Amino acid sequence: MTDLCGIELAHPIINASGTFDAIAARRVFGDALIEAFPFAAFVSKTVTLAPREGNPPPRLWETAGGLINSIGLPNKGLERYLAEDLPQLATLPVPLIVNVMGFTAEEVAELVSAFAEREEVTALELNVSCPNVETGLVMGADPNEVSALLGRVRPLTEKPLIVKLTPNATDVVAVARAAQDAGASAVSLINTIRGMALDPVSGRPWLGGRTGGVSGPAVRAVALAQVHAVAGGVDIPIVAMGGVQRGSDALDLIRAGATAVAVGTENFRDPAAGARISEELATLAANSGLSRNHTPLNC
Amino acid sequence: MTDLCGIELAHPIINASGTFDAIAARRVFGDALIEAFPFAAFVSKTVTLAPREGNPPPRLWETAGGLINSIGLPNKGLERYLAEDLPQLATLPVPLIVNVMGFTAEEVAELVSAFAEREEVTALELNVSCPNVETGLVMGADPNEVSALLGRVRPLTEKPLIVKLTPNATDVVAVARAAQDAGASAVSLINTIRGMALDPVSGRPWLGGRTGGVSGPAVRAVALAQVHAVAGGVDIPIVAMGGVQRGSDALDLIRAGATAVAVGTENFRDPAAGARISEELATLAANSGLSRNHTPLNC
Amino acid sequence: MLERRVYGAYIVLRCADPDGPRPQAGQFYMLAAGTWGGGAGERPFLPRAFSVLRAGAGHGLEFLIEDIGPGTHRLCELEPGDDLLLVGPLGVGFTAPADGRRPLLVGGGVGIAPLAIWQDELGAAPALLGFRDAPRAEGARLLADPRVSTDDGSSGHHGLVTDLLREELDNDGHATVYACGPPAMLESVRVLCEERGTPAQLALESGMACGFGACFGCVVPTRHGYVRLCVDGPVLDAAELDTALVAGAGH
Amino acid sequence: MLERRVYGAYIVLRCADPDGPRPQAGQFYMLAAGTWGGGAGERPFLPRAFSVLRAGAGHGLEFLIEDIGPGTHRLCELEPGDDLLLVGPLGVGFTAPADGRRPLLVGGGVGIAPLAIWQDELGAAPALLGFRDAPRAEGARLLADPRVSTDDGSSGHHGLVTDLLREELDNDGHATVYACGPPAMLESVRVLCEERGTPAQLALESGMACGFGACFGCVVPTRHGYVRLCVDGPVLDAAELDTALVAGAGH
Ligand SMILES: Cc1cc2nc3c(=O)[nH]c(=O)nc-3n(C[C@H](O)[C@H](O)[C@H](O)COP(=O)(O)OP(=O)(O)OC[C@H]3O[C@@H](n4cnc5c(N)ncnc54)[C@H](O)[C@@H]3O)c2cc1C
Ligand SMILES: Cc1cc2nc3c(=O)[nH]c(=O)nc-3n(C[C@H](O)[C@H](O)[C@H](O)COP(=O)(O)OP(=O)(O)OC[C@H]3O[C@@H](n4cnc5c(N)ncnc54)[C@H](O)[C@@H]3O)c2cc1C
Ligand SMILES: Cc1cc2nc3c(=O)[nH]c(=O)nc-3n(C[C@H](O)[C@H](O)[C@H](O)COP(=O)(O)O)c2cc1C
Ligand SMILES: Cc1cc2nc3c(=O)[nH]c(=O)nc-3n(C[C@H](O)[C@H](O)[C@H](O)COP(=O)(O)O)c2cc1C
Ligand code: FES
Ligand code: FES
Repeated sequence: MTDLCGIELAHPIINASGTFDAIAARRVFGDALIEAFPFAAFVSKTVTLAPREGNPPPRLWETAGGLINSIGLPNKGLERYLAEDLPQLATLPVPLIVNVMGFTAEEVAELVSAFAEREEVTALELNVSCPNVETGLVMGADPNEVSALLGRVRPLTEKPLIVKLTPNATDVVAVARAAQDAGASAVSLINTIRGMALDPVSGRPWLGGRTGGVSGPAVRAVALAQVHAVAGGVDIPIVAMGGVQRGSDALDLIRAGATAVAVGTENFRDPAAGARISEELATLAANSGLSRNHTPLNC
Repeated sequence: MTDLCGIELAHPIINASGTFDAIAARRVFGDALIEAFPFAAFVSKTVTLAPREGNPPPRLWETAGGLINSIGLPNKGLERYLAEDLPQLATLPVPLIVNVMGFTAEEVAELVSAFAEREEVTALELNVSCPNVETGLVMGADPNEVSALLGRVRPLTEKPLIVKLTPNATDVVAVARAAQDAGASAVSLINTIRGMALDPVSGRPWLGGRTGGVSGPAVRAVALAQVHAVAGGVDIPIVAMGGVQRGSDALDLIRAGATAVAVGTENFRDPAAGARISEELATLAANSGLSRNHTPLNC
Repeated sequence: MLERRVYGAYIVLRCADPDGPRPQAGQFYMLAAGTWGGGAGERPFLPRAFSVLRAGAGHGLEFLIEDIGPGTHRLCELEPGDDLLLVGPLGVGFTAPADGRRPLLVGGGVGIAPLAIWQDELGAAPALLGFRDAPRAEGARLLADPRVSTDDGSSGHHGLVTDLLREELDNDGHATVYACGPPAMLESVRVLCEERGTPAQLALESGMACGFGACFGCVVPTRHGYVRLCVDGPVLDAAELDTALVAGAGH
Repeated sequence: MLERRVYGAYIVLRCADPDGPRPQAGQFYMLAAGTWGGGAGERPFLPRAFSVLRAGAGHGLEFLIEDIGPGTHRLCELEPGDDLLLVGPLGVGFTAPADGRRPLLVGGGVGIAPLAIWQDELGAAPALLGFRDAPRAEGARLLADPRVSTDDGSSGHHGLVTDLLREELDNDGHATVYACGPPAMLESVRVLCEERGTPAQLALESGMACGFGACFGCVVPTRHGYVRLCVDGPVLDAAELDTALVAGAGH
């Protein structure tokens, strides 16, 4: 049993937001996949107030040991998400963490209030990797933005609030500390790193969104460094992610200070990655004498 | 002929600082390598005022499509560099760009003044990816630090000053603009991205320096995004680097706005990479109708 | 991997999938070789999507592959006995013609793959297959008595496969068209059929990372917004499309 | 790649290097297979360093490889005809004994490789070879009449190769020791020789990215500071070392 700021997880491996669609996966692989669900909790793709079509294609570019995506957060919007998706996700055998994003603190507040009432929802993850349209600053790159945001939304719910940090910041630790001081229950990192690709033929940006976010093994070492640094700067639990492919990658992040580890891009290569990685981790943890509620090596 | 802020280059491909030692390479591969020198200019490893042993080993960790290094800028220090290395490097058939770093503006000023007098030196590259011990801020991550530094050293020489930017910053474009406004002749990017690895056995940091810098194909997409963004924000020329393995990677960076392209980690896999890449680039440029003094596609 | 056969410019891979479900015509699999990565630009990293060419009880699965980049190159190099990782069958395939219409198969290049298994299931169905040149036209041997066209005239009709389609539809328009091929070809098929009110099912292509609806990367525009081609396609009803020209698809 | 031979737990690769210079004993090459990358953790990416096992005019180059990770694993899988990329010969090798001292070769595990070519060049030279177990001890066949020890006693002397070295030095101390093997073994060899004032040349190991002095990643501590093992080694005079225990070396 892993305790993530009050969320009880059967094991430390969950999915990264936007990299696994439990509803689509059930359609494709059947109920078997849902019953033996590969993750200890299900994290939704980012939900916004209004519906979003997402970015024009192409949305993907494969890079060395990784992927650039410019998906653009397509989603049904809060209303249809509550009506259509939530009931289906409530049938999952694991806790549900809903990831939300707003372009103003008020938008985030509306989203948080709406999910605060739904007991199908165990916790909320705040995606702050977007510009605040009022200040123009990327919320997650600025400690003051994050404090202000949490000051507004923290009072709205008792549920755990997990703040998802962006790696595209000079001082991620300062942002994490600001989140903790403003009442965040946990932080999660890393989100994707800004990247770009050009069409080999035209020389113009390949992605419909022009730039995108890099994920996968290519970012693993960067994620480990940021998780290690943040673990040294905050006392709240950390959900670590970034390039996790194997139990040993998850073990590294736990040793660096993470309580739970999320799998993202690897799901695309192996729909059962979550289950495989949690088994590999269990074996490694047993051998390396890493106990369930361990204190990370003080390195 | 490529004109890089007054430096005449036979082709756009140079080496990235710290990834090719022309003196050692001559010892290993003989004069042939020097005569058919793989690069259009030679960029030295970072020189500091005092000699440095560098970080304790291990200094390397291989990652997916890349490398983490914590070399720690070992070098002989200014005095012995001038006496022992400069005379040998002066015999190279290409322009010499000396990369320097100081822990205070005064240290950088001393280095710049010393090389200003030596006509073997064509230009200087300022490595600002280190903390200013007086302010505690990483010089290259803070526009004000960069302005102050250039304010101090720009008057000391007529030689081109190339400011090497760090990618570990929230707003690299703002730093680049500050460098331009304070008189930088060009900017170069990207330096390595902060990363980390743990010893699989002990779980402690693998690298003697604990953290290191990620380079190689793993950072290519991040480099392209930052080069493209900086090209949109400054008018001075850009030396682009980050994961360049092939002519097509160099072409991408040129299309994104670079005047010259530096090859780093790929030199380790192929000592002749510079020559190979410049040939591949010439062929591609011919076919893609990219002229020598082209204006980058305005994308 | 059980067998590797060469058809001119194309490779056919046959592999075992003992306990996998039998795929439907038009469905696809995500494939990766046991040794993946380390090709041009340190790719491939993600698996690649391939339509089922043929599937038979005990016979295994067949795929038709054209070497156009690091992923297909690695797959084309595989030898019998090498590991091949596959996820599938995935997506929505073809559906049978309605109200007595005759099926008409129209394929371009490597896009003939899903038409072969569809022809097997339909029994006899006329196939019009277009290729760039003679080496590629050898792929036509994979279907029963096809009419062939090549862009360079080196084999069969000199011109586009849509010339043949126009002929066929002028002779007898009471047909349902099943088409797969490069975006430009699919778009002219779509327009031809739209003009004549002929129903058409188009097997499209787009860049995919996962193949099972997880990444939202494979979307194509339809009359009711973007749809994920991997779960809502790859076969789409032409009536749902304003265009078959998918950004980033083809090569 | 010309030939692949198995010696218990080790693989010997023989490859052609027609126009390459003849390597000296103790020198090494950076090797990479034609298909690199895509192994565990999406590695290997960089080439790997390997001592020359044997080199003969027209005979090509031989390397002895133990599969301990993604790079060596890939190399151990190579078949004759596969591509092998090599850079070398690199580094500084062994130098002949001075003032009539007899050469004594001491090897541990895969570290016996540079001793084989050195024995060829010296003509006869006694070789003391230590291995973990019998399968690895089969590597001893690569040298002429060696004395063997195994940690588990399954072959030869039950114990450490340094037991054999102590014996030999007690019999006749007028020797120069040439040693290559795991850090712990090299360190006991260093101490043994230091105690007796016996000159020793140690072929060390450290993680390398380039092999030709470009990255400064392979440094080992000596009495006069860090030296790049790839250009100032891999063979170092024991007298220059306070320790042969190199951080990060071995496995
Ligand atoms: C449903 C479906 C079924 C298919 N069926 C078949 C089939 O039966 N047979 C067959 O041969 N092919 C089929 N394809 C196409 C096949 O999946 C692609 O040819 C394959 O993915 C190409 O991979 P590659 O690495 O060889 O080439 P890539 O290098 O990936 O190039 C393929 C195209 O992708 C773009 N591209 C180039 N570089 C990148 C990059 N770094 N990241 C992303 N895109 C890039 C370019 O437009 C290029 O032309 C199908 C595709 C789909 C979606
Ligand atoms: C001069 C020299 C000569 C050599 N001669 C021989 C020889 O003749 N025969 C032979 O078999 N070997 C030889 N070696 C050792 C050989 O180079 C290594 O075994 C090889 O590089 C291991 O690569 P790998 O990918 O198989 O294993 P790796 O996974 O690289 O593991 C090798 C060791 O490196 C460390 N390591 C683990 N992961 C990483 C990582 N991601 N990045 C960096 N380090 C890591 C660990 O300590 C591990 O035990 C020599 C080495 C040197 C320097
Ligand atoms: C295709 C794709 C879509 C993603 N969508 C979201 C999203 O909607 N919300 C979010 O917070 N993060 C999103 N992410 C980021 C991931 O949750 C994760 O932070 C990142 O991919 C790093 O993990 P990985 O390297 O294991 O993929 C997405 C990542 C990918 C690759
Ligand atoms: C081993 C190593 C040593 C480096 N040393 C320096 C250095 O001394 N000074 C510097 O400015 N950059 C240094 N760099 C950074 C490179 O110059 C370059 O900015 C970076 O590696 C990105 O390019 P690449 O991906 O092609 O390697 C070093 C990089 C590596 C890998
Ligand atoms: S390929 Fe991932 S959603 Fe379709
Ligand atoms: S391995 Fe690069 S300097 Fe020695």
